[in-house]
Amino acid sequence: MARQAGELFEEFQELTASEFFRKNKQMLGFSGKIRSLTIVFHELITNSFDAAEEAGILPVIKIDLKRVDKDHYILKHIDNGPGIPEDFVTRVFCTMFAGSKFRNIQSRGQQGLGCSGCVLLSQMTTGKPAKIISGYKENGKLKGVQMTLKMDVKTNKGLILDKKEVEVTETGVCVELQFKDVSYSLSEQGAFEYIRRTMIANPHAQITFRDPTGHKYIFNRAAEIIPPLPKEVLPHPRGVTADDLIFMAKHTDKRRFRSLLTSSLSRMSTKRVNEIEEMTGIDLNKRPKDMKWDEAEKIVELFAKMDFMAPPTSGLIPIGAEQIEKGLIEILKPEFVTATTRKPVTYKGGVAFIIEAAIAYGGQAGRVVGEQRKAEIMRFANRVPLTFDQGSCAITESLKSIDWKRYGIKDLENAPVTVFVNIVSTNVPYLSTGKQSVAPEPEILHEVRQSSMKVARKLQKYLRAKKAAKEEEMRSKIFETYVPIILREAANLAGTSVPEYEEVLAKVTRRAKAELLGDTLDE
Amino acid sequence: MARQAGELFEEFQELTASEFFRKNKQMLGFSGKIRSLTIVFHELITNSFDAAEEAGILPVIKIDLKRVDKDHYILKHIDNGPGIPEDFVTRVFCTMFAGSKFRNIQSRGQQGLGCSGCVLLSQMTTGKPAKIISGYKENGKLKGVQMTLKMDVKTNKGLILDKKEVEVTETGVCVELQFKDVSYSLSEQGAFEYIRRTMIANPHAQITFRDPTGHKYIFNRAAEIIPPLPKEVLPHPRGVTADDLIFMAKHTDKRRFRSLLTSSLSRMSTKRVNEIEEMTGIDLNKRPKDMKWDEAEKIVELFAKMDFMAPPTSGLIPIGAEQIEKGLIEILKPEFVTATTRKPVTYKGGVAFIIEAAIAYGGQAGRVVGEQRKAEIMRFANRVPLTFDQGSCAITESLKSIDWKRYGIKDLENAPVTVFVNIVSTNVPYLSTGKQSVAPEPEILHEVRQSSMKVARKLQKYLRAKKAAKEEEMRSKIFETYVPIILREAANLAGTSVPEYEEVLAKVTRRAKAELLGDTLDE
Amino acid sequence: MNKKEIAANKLTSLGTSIIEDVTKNKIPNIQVPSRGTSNIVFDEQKRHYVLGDRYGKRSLGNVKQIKKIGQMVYMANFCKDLVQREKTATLRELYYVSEGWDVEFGDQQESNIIGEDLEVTLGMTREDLGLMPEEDGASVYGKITLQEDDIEINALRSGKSGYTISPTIDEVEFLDHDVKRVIAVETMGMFHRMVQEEAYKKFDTLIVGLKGQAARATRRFLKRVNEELKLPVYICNDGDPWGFHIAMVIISGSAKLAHVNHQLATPNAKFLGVTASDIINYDLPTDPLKDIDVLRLKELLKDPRYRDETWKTEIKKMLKIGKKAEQQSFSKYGLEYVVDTYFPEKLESMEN
Amino acid sequence: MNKKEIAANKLTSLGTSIIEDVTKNKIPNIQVPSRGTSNIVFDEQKRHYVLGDRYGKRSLGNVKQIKKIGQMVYMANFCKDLVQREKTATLRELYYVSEGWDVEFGDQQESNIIGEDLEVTLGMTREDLGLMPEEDGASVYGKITLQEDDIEINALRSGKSGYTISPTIDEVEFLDHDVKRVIAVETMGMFHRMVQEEAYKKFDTLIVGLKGQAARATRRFLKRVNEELKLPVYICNDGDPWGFHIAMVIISGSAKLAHVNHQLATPNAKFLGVTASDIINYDLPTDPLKDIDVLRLKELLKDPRYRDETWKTEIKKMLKIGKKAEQQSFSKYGLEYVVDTYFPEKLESMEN
Repeated sequence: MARQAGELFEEFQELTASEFFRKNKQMLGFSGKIRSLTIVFHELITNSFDAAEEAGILPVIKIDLKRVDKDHYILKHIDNGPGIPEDFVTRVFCTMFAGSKFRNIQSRGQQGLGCSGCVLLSQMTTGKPAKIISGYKENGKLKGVQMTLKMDVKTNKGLILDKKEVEVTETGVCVELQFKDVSYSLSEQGAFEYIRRTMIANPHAQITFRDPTGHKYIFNRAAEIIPPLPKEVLPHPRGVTADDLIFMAKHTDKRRFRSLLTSSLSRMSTKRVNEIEEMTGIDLNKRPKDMKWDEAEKIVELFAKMDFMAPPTSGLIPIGAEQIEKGLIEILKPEFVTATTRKPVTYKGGVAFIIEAAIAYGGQAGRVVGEQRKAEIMRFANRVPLTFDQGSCAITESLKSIDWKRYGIKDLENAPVTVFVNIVSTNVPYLSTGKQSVAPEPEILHEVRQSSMKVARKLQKYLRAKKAAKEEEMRSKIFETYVPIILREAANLAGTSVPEYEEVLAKVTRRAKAELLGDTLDE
Repeated sequence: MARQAGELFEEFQELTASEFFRKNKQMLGFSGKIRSLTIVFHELITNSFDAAEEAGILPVIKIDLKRVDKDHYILKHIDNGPGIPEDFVTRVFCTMFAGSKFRNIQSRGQQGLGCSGCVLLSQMTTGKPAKIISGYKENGKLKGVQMTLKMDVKTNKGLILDKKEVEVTETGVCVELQFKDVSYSLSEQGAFEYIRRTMIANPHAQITFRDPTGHKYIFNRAAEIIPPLPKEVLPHPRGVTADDLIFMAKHTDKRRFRSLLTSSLSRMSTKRVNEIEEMTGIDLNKRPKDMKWDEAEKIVELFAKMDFMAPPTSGLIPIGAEQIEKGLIEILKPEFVTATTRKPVTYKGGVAFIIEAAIAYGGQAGRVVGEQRKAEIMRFANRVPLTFDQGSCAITESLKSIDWKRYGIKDLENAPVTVFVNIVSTNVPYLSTGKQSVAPEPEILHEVRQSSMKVARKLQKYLRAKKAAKEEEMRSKIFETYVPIILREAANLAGTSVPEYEEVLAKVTRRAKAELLGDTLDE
Repeated sequence: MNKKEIAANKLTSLGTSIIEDVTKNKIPNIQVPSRGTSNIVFDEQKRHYVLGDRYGKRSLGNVKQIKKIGQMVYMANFCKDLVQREKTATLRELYYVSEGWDVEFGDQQESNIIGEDLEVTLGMTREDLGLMPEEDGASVYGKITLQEDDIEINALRSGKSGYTISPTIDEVEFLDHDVKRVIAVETMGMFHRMVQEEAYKKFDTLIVGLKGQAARATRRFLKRVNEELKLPVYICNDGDPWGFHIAMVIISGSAKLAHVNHQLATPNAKFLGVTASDIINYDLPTDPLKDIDVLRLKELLKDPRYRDETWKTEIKKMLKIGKKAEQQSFSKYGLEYVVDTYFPEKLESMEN
Repeated sequence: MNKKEIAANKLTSLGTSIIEDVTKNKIPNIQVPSRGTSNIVFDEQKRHYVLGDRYGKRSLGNVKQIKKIGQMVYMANFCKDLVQREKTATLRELYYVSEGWDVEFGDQQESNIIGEDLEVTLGMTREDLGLMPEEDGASVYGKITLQEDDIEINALRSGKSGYTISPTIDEVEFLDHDVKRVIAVETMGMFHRMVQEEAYKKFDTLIVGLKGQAARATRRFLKRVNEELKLPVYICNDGDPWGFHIAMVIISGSAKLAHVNHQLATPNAKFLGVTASDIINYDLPTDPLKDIDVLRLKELLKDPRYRDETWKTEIKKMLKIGKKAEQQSFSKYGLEYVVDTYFPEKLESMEN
């Protein structure tokens, strides 16, 4: 018997974000024991870095991972950032979709899911509350608060189980969480490698990590400069969709569409606005709320045809070649290292990005497989290591397209080489939900290629010089060995005695040296 | 200069689910033009099926896809389900995380993101509102309402632009949406193949599809039986985590933990509860809210050690072998088809599932590559086609592990064969966010293997019988040809004349036939 | 009865038995001795492989066997004709001749196998049946006189490349000789070296250039000089598993030809070198053993033909040093060294 | 001056020129004619490939060339010693001899190349320098008498496999013959068929069994019988691109040996068959052309040696029918057919 609609909708309900992600934790990256723990490290470390840098502090992080039982760990993560004001603590750690990073700004984390996701995972697997200590300054006065928190998934809010003021000696946040169903691993996808790579891309930071065996790793600061704070930049006209314009129009406080355009988009002068008005015939003196979709679409179509200056790049802060080299030297102690930072360019016509590449050779560069050192590729986006989905990533694809033989590396796979690539952008085009691989935009592929080839050429120069020194030594030896033998045999053949040959020998040795300084190395 | 925490938190804000997914649409499966459109078809069709079946109606769907411009389409989707009461229309289409499918029930869709996701995509790419007509019965009276809706992402609610009562002739919902940045394709991942496969797994449905060229495909109903409605089943003790118990305890209206356990879990008798009380020493007469995590963990650990009956399987409704065969015959017109439905079993100790497998040979089975028909694998979960991530799926893995040569198929890849596998469960273990591949649980691999080998054996029997008929004919010909020749040559060799040999010829022909009926076919 | 008459009779009897069966209304069948590995056994007495006594029955009433019977009978007719006309044909020619038959061969391989079936069924060699291999035999140089048909041949006066053993060696008669031994060498390079250095004079020897694996005619020749002329036969090959095995096939026959080894094996022939000990003692230039060499040496260790202690020691020694050497590597010490030093030393040690 | 004196003098001059340069304080160098493809040209007059006049300079002052000079000088000394002592050595022996030298060869290939360098630099063949190939030449049967050193050899009385052309064929003298022509065949199967069917009598011919691609000694022999004895030479091979090419290398020489083709090529030799037309006319059993055959035939079409219209027609015809056939496939019509019918018909058409 057919049932009526009303009956069927008796069970209709609405979930909170927390409830939703409780049922879908894999959407937060929590899938697999090793990956889950790496994601936790990632969320906490990037939050600490972003916070410290925003506050103008050189980041110092202490991490302590204790093993309680198989797949069961206690993680203590302490930073020296500006801390979190008491009122915001529950929201940062217990409300999903809450955060301060929803602007058009280059930052490491970006979803408002990081800290609260970690708390959710902890609570789901152990039932244990989160322990937070926040030291922060209010009106110049140092305050400290300690809280024990649970997440109420039904409401997507924090429950304070316990709260007290505590004395702190400096600002910063200490987070203590317990996890089950996670696993600490030394593999390329594991937490340790994540820290190591993080330190290469963030040589201004310092991390002390005590691993589950009790061993303490100290990753020292290799550079004393705090990276400049990236500025929020207005979106470039080429980077917006009609939906974005409508969304801006709806939530602006500007009175006219004209002023909305100039104030919300970069490179948008009054002259440009007048041109738009003229060419589209739309009255831009309208109130933003009256903007129709068709009109927004017309404007966006026009954007694609107009010439704009490239987007401002003040929002992009690369690590810088010198800093990258310092990071690589500190961590890999290589025989040779070189880095380069490209000029900013754009993809999709309006999104600015910078590619940085480096190459390290010898020492501890490359990864150890069996008894050999093989090449490794380290991918980063805004200084954050990308550890999964290597195969589909634009960075990998681009590096594979390079003919490494041309740069004196016969077989990239088997060379003791670490190739480093970092993409800097307010809007890195990720391929998938996990944000672990970069989409193959042609401009990105091009920039990765160019920058890698540049560092490869420098490596080649180094390897050549090394080889040439060896070669010269070998050459004079060859002449000194063979000339007497040949003349002895030739004399035997001719049936005569061996003539004086000092002068001829000197001649050929001299000539060979001259040759070497030319370009005879290309065999 | 270091900044204080308070300053930094001035920009702290909270997003709604709609705002969040507006920025992360790939998390809804909307990545790539072809895939995006297939996901839209998927969401709308599964919603229509679920609704019609819940209401006890044989599903009839009409889909009309018009091309407006390159990558720009208008989709009209009409079903004959029970309709949506006026009050719920905006929530179904404009509120994310809202739905009626959050129970432990076997259903096709399940996230409360389907319809609202489609509306979000439409709005984001075209700015156009959704047009909905809902016909539904209220107190036995047929009512019709037409609405034009927009989604307010800032509030995660619908905005009604226009609403009026309309006359309808039957219940059902008509959705009209526009999309840009999507693309209609005939490939294996495209919308058309999605419909075709859907029809195989849902032979009780009827779909009429007008494609962008105006061609009208009518997929007829092959079976008149509405699948029985799956019942909601209580979770099995082996399938719950400590977090689940705590969550239940928090949101129950039971007064004691004891009664919570018996009423919320299946196979949980009073006797079992007493055992639990005795063995854990926990007072189960406590109020649920007083349950501690440690206690919940202890109970869950005990669950793993206790013997429970397998979970009830009344919640699992397979398609049924006969229905699958009808579906395959209707769509593929094969030379031979056979299907099987396995008995329910469990994975991870507590989650029940059923595997169904079928094989179709000849006719339009297999996919056409160049001029040849090659094998194809059709994967389904609860009757829904899985079209992406084939490589990593347990179904594919299991099928590849079978030695098809043993079943008379020398080279599976190049045989005109369609292999069909459907997994039925309240809780299909997907591998990734996209819900496109099944995790390789050992029990699932086993069941897929067993069921596929069963249908393969039936196919083998068919192919053998076909071959045997040919063989018999060939054999008697061989004797009739060779015996006279051999005797002529032998007589020549012996230097005698050829003797009468009719009787010997009759003898060997007779004997060969007898042999054939034995087991001499295995060469 | 001479060989020809025996062959003709045996061939005829194959036809007779079939016709008789039919006359008695029995389904005819042919018993073909099995050539499967399990029916090939090493005969310690005879010191070579022989066929065991297992048979396969090939019945006219079996759909898979009937075609093969047809092919055998056809081939028997062809061979009978050859024998009667005192002709020979190569296996390749036979294959083309079969084009005109009412039973076809799929390929040369198939017709070769039926040829072997006929050999074992009748207990005759293919040469007895008029079927000749394509390949010529070895080159022979030295003081021996042979007669082919009505022609006398002196192997010292046939040119520097010597007398070539023809496939029909069984029809050759040994008239006279003036040698004390026979030395067979693997390569023609070594053969010419020995001719040039007059080894035939120095050692009163025939020089036989095997050209790699010895042809059937060569093996027959060596057996005949050993048994008819009572000459000791020495074999000198490359010092590697393949050289060892070329010698061993001459000495103890091959498993594949178990049914004719009694006509081919020369159990008294001796392996002179190059041994692993030679490699060490003469400090020869070597190549490292390849994986396949090591594998082959290990196989030899399990082979009953190498059960002799000396062989086992040499094989193990080669595995231990991991090296192999060619015959011609003695040139390291000059072209004449092999004839002036190596052969005298080795012959001395083997004959005393 | 005889060949030996010429060789010794040329070898000596190589040493002299180096020593003289040094005495004048010049850096010595050797001019080696280039054997690169661009320096190999087809000489329409001589009707075979010759080397062009491009040279490479090998200087004592070049680090990459000095070792090769050393190897050449060492090898020249070794050859001079061979020539003076009237000995020969195989390339393999030379390689092992070089173990004792102060300049090493990496492998046999490297020493072979230096050998060729020496040949072209001095304008002598390797045989002139005492270096012999490993391989023996073809078998010869028929009425011809030769003298090797002081031994007379009659190729009709050397056994059924005939006289084997030795690598030192240049030192052989032709004493007497009673034939009108020479027929060379690719396989020993066909050779024995012709001996058996007495083709040497029927056609007054020498029968030469090439054993596949003709050895240098064989090519030298054919050239000499053609030029010294004025005998027409016919070549009968398998009807496929490889058979064609075996014939062509005899007729017009190979590119690889451009520097010695004047001593090896027999431009007057004629290809008798098996042609594509034969395949059609005699309805021979065939195999389909494989991809590699088709490729090879197309290469031949571009080869200047096949510029002759007859060749072009036959190659195109074979491509068109897509089939190839072996010599022995005439057996389809009986063993004797090839001698009784095919050869007479073909010789008739070619000689008239």
